[in-house]
Amino acid sequence: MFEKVLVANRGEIAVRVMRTLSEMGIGTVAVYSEVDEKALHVLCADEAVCLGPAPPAQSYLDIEKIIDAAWRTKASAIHPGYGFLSENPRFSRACLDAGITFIGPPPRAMELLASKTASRRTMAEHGVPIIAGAESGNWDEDLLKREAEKLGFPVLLKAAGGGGGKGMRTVHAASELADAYSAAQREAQAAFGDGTIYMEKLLSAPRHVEFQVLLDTQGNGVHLGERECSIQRRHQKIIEETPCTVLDPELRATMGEAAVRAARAAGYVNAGTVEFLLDADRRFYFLEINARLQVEHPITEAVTGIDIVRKQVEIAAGEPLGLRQEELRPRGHAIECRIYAEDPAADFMPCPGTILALKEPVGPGIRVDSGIYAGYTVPIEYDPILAKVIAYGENREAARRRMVSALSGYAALGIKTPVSYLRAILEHEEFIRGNTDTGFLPRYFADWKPSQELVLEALVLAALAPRVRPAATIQAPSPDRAQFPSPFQTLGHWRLGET
Amino acid sequence: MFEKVLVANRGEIAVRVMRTLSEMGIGTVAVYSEVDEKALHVLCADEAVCLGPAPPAQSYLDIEKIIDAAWRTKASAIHPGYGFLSENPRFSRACLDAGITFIGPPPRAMELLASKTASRRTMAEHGVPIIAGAESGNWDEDLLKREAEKLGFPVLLKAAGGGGGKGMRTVHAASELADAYSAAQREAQAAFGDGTIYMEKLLSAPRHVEFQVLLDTQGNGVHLGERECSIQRRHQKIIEETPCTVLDPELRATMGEAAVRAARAAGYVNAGTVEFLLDADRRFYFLEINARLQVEHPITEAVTGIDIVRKQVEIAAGEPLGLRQEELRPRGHAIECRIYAEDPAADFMPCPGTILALKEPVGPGIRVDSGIYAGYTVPIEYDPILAKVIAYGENREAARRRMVSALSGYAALGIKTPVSYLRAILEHEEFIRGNTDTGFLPRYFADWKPSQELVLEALVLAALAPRVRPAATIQAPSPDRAQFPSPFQTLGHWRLGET
Amino acid sequence: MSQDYVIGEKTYRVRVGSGEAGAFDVAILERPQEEGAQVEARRFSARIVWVEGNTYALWLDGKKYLGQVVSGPEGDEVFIGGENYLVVPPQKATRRRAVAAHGAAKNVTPPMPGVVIKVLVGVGDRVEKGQGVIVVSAMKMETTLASPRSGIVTRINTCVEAQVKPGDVLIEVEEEEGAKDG
Amino acid sequence: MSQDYVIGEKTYRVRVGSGEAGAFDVAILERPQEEGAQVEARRFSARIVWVEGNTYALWLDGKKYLGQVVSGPEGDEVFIGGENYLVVPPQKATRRRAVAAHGAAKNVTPPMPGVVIKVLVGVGDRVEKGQGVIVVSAMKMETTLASPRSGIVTRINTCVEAQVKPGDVLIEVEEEEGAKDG
Repeated sequence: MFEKVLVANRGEIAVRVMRTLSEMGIGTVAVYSEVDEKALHVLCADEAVCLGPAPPAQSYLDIEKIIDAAWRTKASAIHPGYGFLSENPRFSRACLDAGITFIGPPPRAMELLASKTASRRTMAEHGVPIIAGAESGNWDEDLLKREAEKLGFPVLLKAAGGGGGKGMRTVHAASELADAYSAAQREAQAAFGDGTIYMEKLLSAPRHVEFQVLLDTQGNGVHLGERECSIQRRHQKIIEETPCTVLDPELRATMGEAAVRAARAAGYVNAGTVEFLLDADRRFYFLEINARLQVEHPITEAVTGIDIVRKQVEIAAGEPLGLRQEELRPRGHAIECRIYAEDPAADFMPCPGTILALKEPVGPGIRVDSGIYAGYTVPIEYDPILAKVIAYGENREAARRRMVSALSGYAALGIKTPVSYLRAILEHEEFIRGNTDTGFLPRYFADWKPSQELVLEALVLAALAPRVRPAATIQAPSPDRAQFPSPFQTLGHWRLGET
Repeated sequence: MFEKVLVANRGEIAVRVMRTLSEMGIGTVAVYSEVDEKALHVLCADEAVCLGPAPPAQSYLDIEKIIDAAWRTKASAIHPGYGFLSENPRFSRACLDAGITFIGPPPRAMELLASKTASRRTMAEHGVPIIAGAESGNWDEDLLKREAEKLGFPVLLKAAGGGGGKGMRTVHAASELADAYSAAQREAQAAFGDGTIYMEKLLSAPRHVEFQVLLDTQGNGVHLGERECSIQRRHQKIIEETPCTVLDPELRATMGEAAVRAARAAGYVNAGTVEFLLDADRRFYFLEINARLQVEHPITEAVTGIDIVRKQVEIAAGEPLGLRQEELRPRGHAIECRIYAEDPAADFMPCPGTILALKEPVGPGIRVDSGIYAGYTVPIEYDPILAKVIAYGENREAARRRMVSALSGYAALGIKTPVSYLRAILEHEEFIRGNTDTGFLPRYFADWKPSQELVLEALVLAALAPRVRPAATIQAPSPDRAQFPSPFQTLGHWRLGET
Repeated sequence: MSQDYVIGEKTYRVRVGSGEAGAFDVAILERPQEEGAQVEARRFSARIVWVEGNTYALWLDGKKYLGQVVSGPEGDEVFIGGENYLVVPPQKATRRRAVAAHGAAKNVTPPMPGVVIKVLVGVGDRVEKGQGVIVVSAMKMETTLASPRSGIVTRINTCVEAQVKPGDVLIEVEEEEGAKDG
Repeated sequence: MSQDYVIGEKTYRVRVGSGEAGAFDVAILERPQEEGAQVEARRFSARIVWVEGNTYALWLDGKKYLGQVVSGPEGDEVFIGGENYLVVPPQKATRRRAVAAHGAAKNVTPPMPGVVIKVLVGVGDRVEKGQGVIVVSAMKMETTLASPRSGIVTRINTCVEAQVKPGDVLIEVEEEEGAKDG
């Protein structure tokens, strides 16, 4: 097993990966940009190496600097997290060349999957159903228009180089094509260092259902069940759950088998996620394989009891999977809500800033994967994800109610978060019924505004708080009850005859 | 289902019960004594009723006041937690008479079980093996001596009226009998309102293995597997785990069946715990049934995925159990460590006081059931349990390492806790091997002292902290990075031509 | 004792008196600026306990809330009932409104800190109200800022890759002589 | 700049100087009271960052610690490496030692706050060193306090059900004339 692992990421996922590494007795190395000196992942690591200035290209995307940091700290493996270089085959190759284990799939599988277009083709060859679409290395306005009309509007422009909603645009009419293409292209270039765009027919309100797979170097492979990720805003997942309310054991087995087959077709090893769209007729289509740890992996951990990061590390170290499909019995229900730095009252504008106060929910069945703390300043340069709240329950309704309770107790002041929006979604009758698809938010929440029902109560609290707030809170809490004096205080007084 | 439930307890268990009630959409009523005005359970409840002065007899043990509080707040059921009135059949009867549902077993079963002596007899009649012992309502020095010599020293004096290590004394010689008896008698009287004492032969270093059972009003009953609670100091459990390292599926099934049979024999309904001693030859003996929620119930929740408090409430509301023994498959491993207010460097003396700073561990697989917060003053009047840390892992070693990590991050300043002691136990080679029995602590930890290895590091931290500590921490965190000014600040300046 | 606060668009006057047994008697009046139109919105019997840090327990007519209050640069940030509220003392509120009027209505200013990706217009260009004039990126998401009115671009105060923040006037648009916004 | 601290039984002198690149150069000397016997226990290159509240990140010769420091009535309470330490400035330490000597060696004082359950002796009784003289209960656990020396009980300053706390002298024991403790 590795003695020390460098985590080439930041925020909540770097913190979460380091937790498992520490529990495995493995030393942790953080890397960080100049604005992240006080970021939580730096404070959690055993060692930390500054990569350089804030822009990702000069820090978290700089392959050479990261390999160098691993060398200098004698880290024998690198965990890439999600985003940044996690799906970049050049990075994986660079690790290989430097004699450092990359905790993820082999470069060749990554090369295939990094191109969403090439992987589409491979899947089709292996009999995994795909959505009608078009590719080109030389898009121009004419070609965009021709292909879009062939597929029929609306169409989706997608980044060939990566997922997660970056570099993606829905287009409803030919007139919007050029603008949408250049925006998507720019975003893709910035996010993945690759501006290649492809086009797909937009399915009408499908469900987004993905399967977690694990494959080891010995040829063993299993799936850990599905995640339903249909609650998306602007192609960005915000609530995920498992199991999916419409999968029966038979469809689950069929899709799960297809997922493992898809991964094997790509020569995949380690943890990966096979994304499908599921239409109203329960037909499923391959979307892509996310060749990395997924943001929403904790809900699978909650229902399977398996630490996916630990499995990643073990697989990378050459250990056998030690899991058999027939023994895997996901249990109960888990939901994840993503907490972004965004303002739900102002069209979800990203809102960096300083967190003045923070109280994260706790309790049985509640897990919070967080990259923030009170006093932390959320920088403008990176992804707006701050934390994830995960709720487990014996069944969907228990998990849902637990999540509502948890969100009601999630207090972050000084920045904007979508917590009240998330809660409103969870309380929506169609969500309660399990009727979720990718059209859910546009359909029911297009005009949502925070209810702000307790304005007068907030006013009273603000008006009265200064009357009971102690003068210096941190140094000497002075509760209402008399404190017991320490021995020297009491006896000091007593001896001096003062009392 | 109930609309509102009163929780007749305090501390971490009251907080934990109220969490589930809230998640079930049930209103919560706290009761509290005058010193508990700012206790966490009061702050967590929807409503709170002050019972009176601090001494338990005038507050948490006052049946009339509690029934009255339920009436006044229109609570239709009472959850008693553990300790206090939880195993008091008079309380359960008083609830019944007042038309309030008692969330626990029926009074008749409680009456039987409240007497540890009567329940011993019932179990023997139903073929559940018991330990040799003696009872009397009129102990005197002579009788104590005669019975002890008949059994052979060492013997154990135990409170007939309750468990949890209160009113219990080990006696090695006839000369100690009288003092031990009167101390046990006084403690039992104070803790349970019943000073009756009985005597048992002391087994040599057995394991303490208990089974969680659930029985509904329709006659359904299951067990949720065992808990191994052998790590005890002065008959007080401090670390519990499940599964027990020496139980195989066959013995588990045998003991589990005996546990359900024992509960049925007592006419038991609701959640209960059947305690056994397991000797080195894998023979097991009935010890007692704890007719209430157990302190260590969270480890069973961790491996079964079942919320035991929810089940308690559902059963009390007359709902069927909805669980079948053959479908219950505990998974993984869970460990609980109890955090008491006590000083491990001074013979574990109870240490009430004000908590100056508190940081509880978080992370995947970690649960903390806590009754405290920074600034809270731990009163002298009640049980010293502050919190419980629960760690889940895929196997025992993963859970153990996760617990070590969690304890390393448990920071409570201003009071003394046994955290470093607990960590030392978890790191002991015999614990790692799973060789735990009730003699473990006396054998390996009699002379334990905190290692205090980082004295110089602590010194440097104390010396340097004032140099970087900001002047006013709470109101305006001033991180190293420049904050983004708010719109009005910037434009205000800009308009005035100041920048 | 009474004090004015602004939440959202509304101004409230809060009067705090002593109630029974250590409680406060709190009366809230809406829109106290127009003295004739004062409306008592609500009266509470309030009990408050400081718990720790920024956490307070508040009982209003017996109903309990666990909330947070912290002073921020724009006013008191309050968390209660699972939502955040910004409670602004009126002197701050006045400046805030002035800024909003100045910044939002007449010029192009980013709503959040970010980096300029693309400037879509040049000085002298005629733009329509709502027309996109500049693209700003924050936290890897792009936003196109629109001109708040029709007119002529008179000044561009930024350039590509510049870091900008709320209140910075990026592009100034002047009404054409003789023309009026709708 | 140097400052003395007491941890446990030992006194340390801490000298803080400026190191490279914003780091501190910290030297620790043991037992500085006896000037001739100063021993440099350790020298660290230290970097420290305040994180939030009482939390600090500390790098000592590159090794990182996340710790907590808070001022308590007896000194600085420090949490580092999973353990608590009490770091006492010497003026407080001196009083602490005096108290310990006074309270513990000559009289019976409870080690923790509690309630008196039973007084086992009366004024004028002869007691042996180590003999139980009073039973105190705290957090529902009983502790029997022993006489710190052999002698005669001269005074009982408490009674059953009284609340007592560390430093309170509950029972005074005088040596018999002519007798000496062993």
